[in-house]
Amino acid sequence: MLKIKNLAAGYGSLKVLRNISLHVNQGEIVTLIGANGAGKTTLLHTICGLLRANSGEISLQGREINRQSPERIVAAGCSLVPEGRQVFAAMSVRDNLLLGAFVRYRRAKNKRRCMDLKPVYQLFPVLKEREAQMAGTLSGGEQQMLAMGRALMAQPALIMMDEPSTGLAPMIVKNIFSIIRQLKDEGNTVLLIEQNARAALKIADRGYVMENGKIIVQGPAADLLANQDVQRAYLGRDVDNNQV
Amino acid sequence: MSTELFFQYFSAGITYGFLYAIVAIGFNIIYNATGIINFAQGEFVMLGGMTAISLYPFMPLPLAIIAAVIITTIIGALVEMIFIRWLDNPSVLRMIIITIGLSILIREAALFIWGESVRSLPYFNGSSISSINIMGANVSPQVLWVIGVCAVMVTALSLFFKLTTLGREMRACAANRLAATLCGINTRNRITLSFMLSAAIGAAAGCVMSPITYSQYDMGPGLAIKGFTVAILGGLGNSMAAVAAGLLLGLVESFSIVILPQSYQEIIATSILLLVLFIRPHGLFGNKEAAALKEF
Amino acid sequence: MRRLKRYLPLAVMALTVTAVQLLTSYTGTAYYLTQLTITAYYGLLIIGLCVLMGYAGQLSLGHAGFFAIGGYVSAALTTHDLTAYRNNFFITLLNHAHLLISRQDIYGEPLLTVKAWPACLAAIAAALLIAFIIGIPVLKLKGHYLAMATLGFGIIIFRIVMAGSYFGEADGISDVPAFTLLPGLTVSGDFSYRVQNYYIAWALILIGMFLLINLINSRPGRALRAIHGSPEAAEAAGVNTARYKLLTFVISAAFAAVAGIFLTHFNGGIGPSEASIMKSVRYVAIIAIGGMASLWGALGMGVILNFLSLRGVFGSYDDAVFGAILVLVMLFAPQGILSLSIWRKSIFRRRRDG
Amino acid sequence: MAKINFPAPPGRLRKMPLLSIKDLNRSFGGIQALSDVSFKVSGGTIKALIGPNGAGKTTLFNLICGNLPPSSGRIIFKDQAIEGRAAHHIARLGLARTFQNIKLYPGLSTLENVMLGRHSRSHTGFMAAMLNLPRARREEADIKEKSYAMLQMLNIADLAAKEAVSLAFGQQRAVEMARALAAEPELLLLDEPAAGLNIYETAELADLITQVREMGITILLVEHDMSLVMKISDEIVVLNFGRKIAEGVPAAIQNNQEVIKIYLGSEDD
Repeated sequence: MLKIKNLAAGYGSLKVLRNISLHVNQGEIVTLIGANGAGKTTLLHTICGLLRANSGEISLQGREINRQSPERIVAAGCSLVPEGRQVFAAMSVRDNLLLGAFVRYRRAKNKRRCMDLKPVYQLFPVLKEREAQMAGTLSGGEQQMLAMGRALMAQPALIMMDEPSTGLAPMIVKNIFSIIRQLKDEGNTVLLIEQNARAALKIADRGYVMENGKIIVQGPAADLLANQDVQRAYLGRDVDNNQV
Repeated sequence: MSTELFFQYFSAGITYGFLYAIVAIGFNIIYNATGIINFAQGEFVMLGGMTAISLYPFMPLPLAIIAAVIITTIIGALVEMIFIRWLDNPSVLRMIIITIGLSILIREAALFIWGESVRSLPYFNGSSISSINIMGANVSPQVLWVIGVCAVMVTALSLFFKLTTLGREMRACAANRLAATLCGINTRNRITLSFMLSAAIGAAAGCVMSPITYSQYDMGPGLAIKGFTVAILGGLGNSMAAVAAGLLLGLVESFSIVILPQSYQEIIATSILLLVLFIRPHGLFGNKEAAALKEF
Repeated sequence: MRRLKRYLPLAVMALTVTAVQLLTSYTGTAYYLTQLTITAYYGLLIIGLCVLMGYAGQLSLGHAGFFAIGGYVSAALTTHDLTAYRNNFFITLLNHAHLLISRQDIYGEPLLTVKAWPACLAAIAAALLIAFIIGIPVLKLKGHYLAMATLGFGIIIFRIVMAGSYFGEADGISDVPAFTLLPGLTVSGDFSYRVQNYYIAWALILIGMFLLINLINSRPGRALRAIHGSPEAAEAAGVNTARYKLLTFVISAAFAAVAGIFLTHFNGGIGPSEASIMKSVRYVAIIAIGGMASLWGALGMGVILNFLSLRGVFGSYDDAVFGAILVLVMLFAPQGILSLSIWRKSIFRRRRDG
Repeated sequence: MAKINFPAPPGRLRKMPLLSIKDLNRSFGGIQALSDVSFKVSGGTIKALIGPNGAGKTTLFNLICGNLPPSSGRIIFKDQAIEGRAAHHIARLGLARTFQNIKLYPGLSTLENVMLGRHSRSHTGFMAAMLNLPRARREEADIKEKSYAMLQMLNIADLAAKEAVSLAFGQQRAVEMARALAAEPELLLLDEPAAGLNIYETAELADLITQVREMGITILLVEHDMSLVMKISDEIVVLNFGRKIAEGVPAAIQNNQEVIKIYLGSEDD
């Protein structure tokens, strides 16, 4: 599905990513964990074209997408749910979702079918209730769902999520993670970036650990969960507190 | 005040009111797509009128007007493509200064081409003295042209933004550019389109108004400040309200002549602007909650 | 040591100013001094506006208005004949307070007007008062709204001086008398006063720079820069943001008014073009080129561009040149032209300390 | 090292309410964001405010700091009613805060950022500053010395000259903390101080917060990281839909059925 080879990128003279190689297979949840500043968000931005790579290859479903404009990359089937959700605050929930389908109805003959919001409403019933409300008035959790729903409207081959749990209460985080799991069960492919490493590894098939712009460890999620180093560095929160 | 005089002021107020509304809508279109206030908005009106006047000797009036609108639209597109398109996330201050600089440059170019003389297009029907009797009052047919053309443009635009998918995409670009890009929308093209749209309606207004208000190279800034007053009065981004606000300002200004000499007329519009900014910056009809969700 | 570093540029400037004067007298090009004097007065406005825009982050598109308030009030008070009101209680009171002066106009008619010093103080007071009143609501606004509100203020001042017969309408006020600062020190455009006026103007700049450099390197200056960067956090640190913005606005208005007063007495008159929006835009342009938060950059650019403009180098394209500069600088060097990479590592490199 | 005057040793102040919130209400256009919230923060303690997103924690913070006026109710800080007062005024009374999405001043160095923290403890006005009067110079030197001492205390003195916004995330949080502490506050509000920190940084933060309390500074914090909250707080208040649903020591909150149901979640995860 997604293949990245020897990717390097950065902002100006600042090199953030060095020699990154990873891949995501069809129907997998792959998670990328690492401390803040490791370059996770930069990697996602480079994949979806918001940032130009300095060198390396990125291909999606066998097609080279490196150095293309973000619009093209979205059209090629790669959607990003950005950090901080980035909903269209002053527009209705419905309009937000319809805009997500943009890449489909631009080409499609039957435009009406592309505007079918039912599948998203099934996944997120709360959005149906809030259909006419302005997106900016939703709670953080609802906005996260809206951002995910909007990305799904494009029916992407690969859906990337940048820290979907940031700033959300534990209960809502659980809810979000169960939805990501559900997405996989429906056949979607997910690349997930998370601070909350344990929760991410629990639902993921495979994981990569990033540090200082490099991938230092990779493997099946279960192995990473059991890995002593990873545990100490990223899963410690749960180790020293088991009541919660 | 005699009924006749009253009606004269009234129709002048309505006519200018529509002009201000069109300029305000021009502001709104670009603001909605980019979050930028285009200080060169008044110059589009001037360019439309002046171009049509220059073309008129060579072709029939309707053709001259259409050509003028097209030329101004192209200029609008060029302005966006040359000066704005490639800027990476510019600050509000930077955009204010750039569009002010552009308005100066367009104005100086117009001065170079057309000189300082005041010109006008001929009346579309009849002449400056012909009139139509409506309910006992005499109205110049040109006033009806202004009202008709402006009303059609306003309705068409509002339907475009509300109902069409292209309109929704343009609103999305305004709401959150990053998110719009991630939805696969080519935000840059939408923004060029917004400049073209607002240049086109400005130019069209500049043409229909020309017989009444005349055209001159430096008419832009005055129109821009009034258009902005109207845009704020109606609530920035709200085009239907801009029409109501435009008519309000046009009438107030027109009737103010009863109390104050003409030379103070511009002070009235500007004072209204300041008052609205101080007291109700989200506009007379604006929604405070919605305004809070936008970034200025 | 730090103080030396702070004040060294001022000493260099004082030396340069003196050297230029000596050079012009040596080469017989003393006529340049007239333009350099006018340039200095515009420079005074510009450095005041620079602190407001570059450090406190508040755009003003109406600063020519404050210049005009200073110039016009001082001009009107020292020029309009009060003989007809001689018996008015208020005028009598002023006369007894030795604030009025009887003199003859150029046709030899007797003239009773306000003295230059009280007129000057009244003009500054008027500018401060208006800045204070207008500043309270205006500075609550941000972005486009702030730009438009200050622009609106500028337009209103322009229209008032254009429409008010008291201000001479389109002709402005002429025959403004000289302003004797101290015995032997007179602000006047008269040929014989040329050298001393050059030094008066540049001494004002020196004082102005001294005050502003101190300001931006102090506790209030730090607070201003914080307001620019993050108003919410500044407020949380205990900065009264509204008050600080207002004070800066008032200070910059005072600088503009003083510039207006002195230049009006130097030129012997003032016209509505000094209040025009194009002037305000021009000041903003100069600060933008200088790099916004750079007092020395703004002053340097102000001197160069105003001097060239006054020498008529730009011909009838004067406005077009400033328009083009605005667009080009904002497109290619939004941090000012001194920030361009070609200057890097050179002695021109922008310093934070002003 | 310069002496910074922190309020008083904790023992003496403990159990005396420094901040009391009484029947606080706030609505936004018909939506009730806070209803009848009351609690007290005793001097010298750490109190945590938890609850799901949208529970009103941020609104409550904004009301206490003076960014928003309450619809009704009282906020008493050091025996003074502060509801509806301007934020800078409240800051001068001895209340400092950090922000969830770090707000440092761009264009200012790390040291200058911290120096700004001492704004509420200094007086130089425009006139004195412009004339660079001796007292202004003396005060400036004092501000600098104390701010530098604060950087040393947080082990970031080597960053003093760097532009604060260019620092790494964790360092920026430290600078914010230094800025807040430089004001010698009596009450420190921390808005999600652990957000975005890794486990090591969070552990350091926990030590730092307890250390700050030992200086006699009272702390009120909003935080989602339960391990941090449970470890350091003396008392916890739980909000849900703008109402206080529980208040008590960490152990009691952890076993409160309602809190588990709406917020903490069951333990099978």
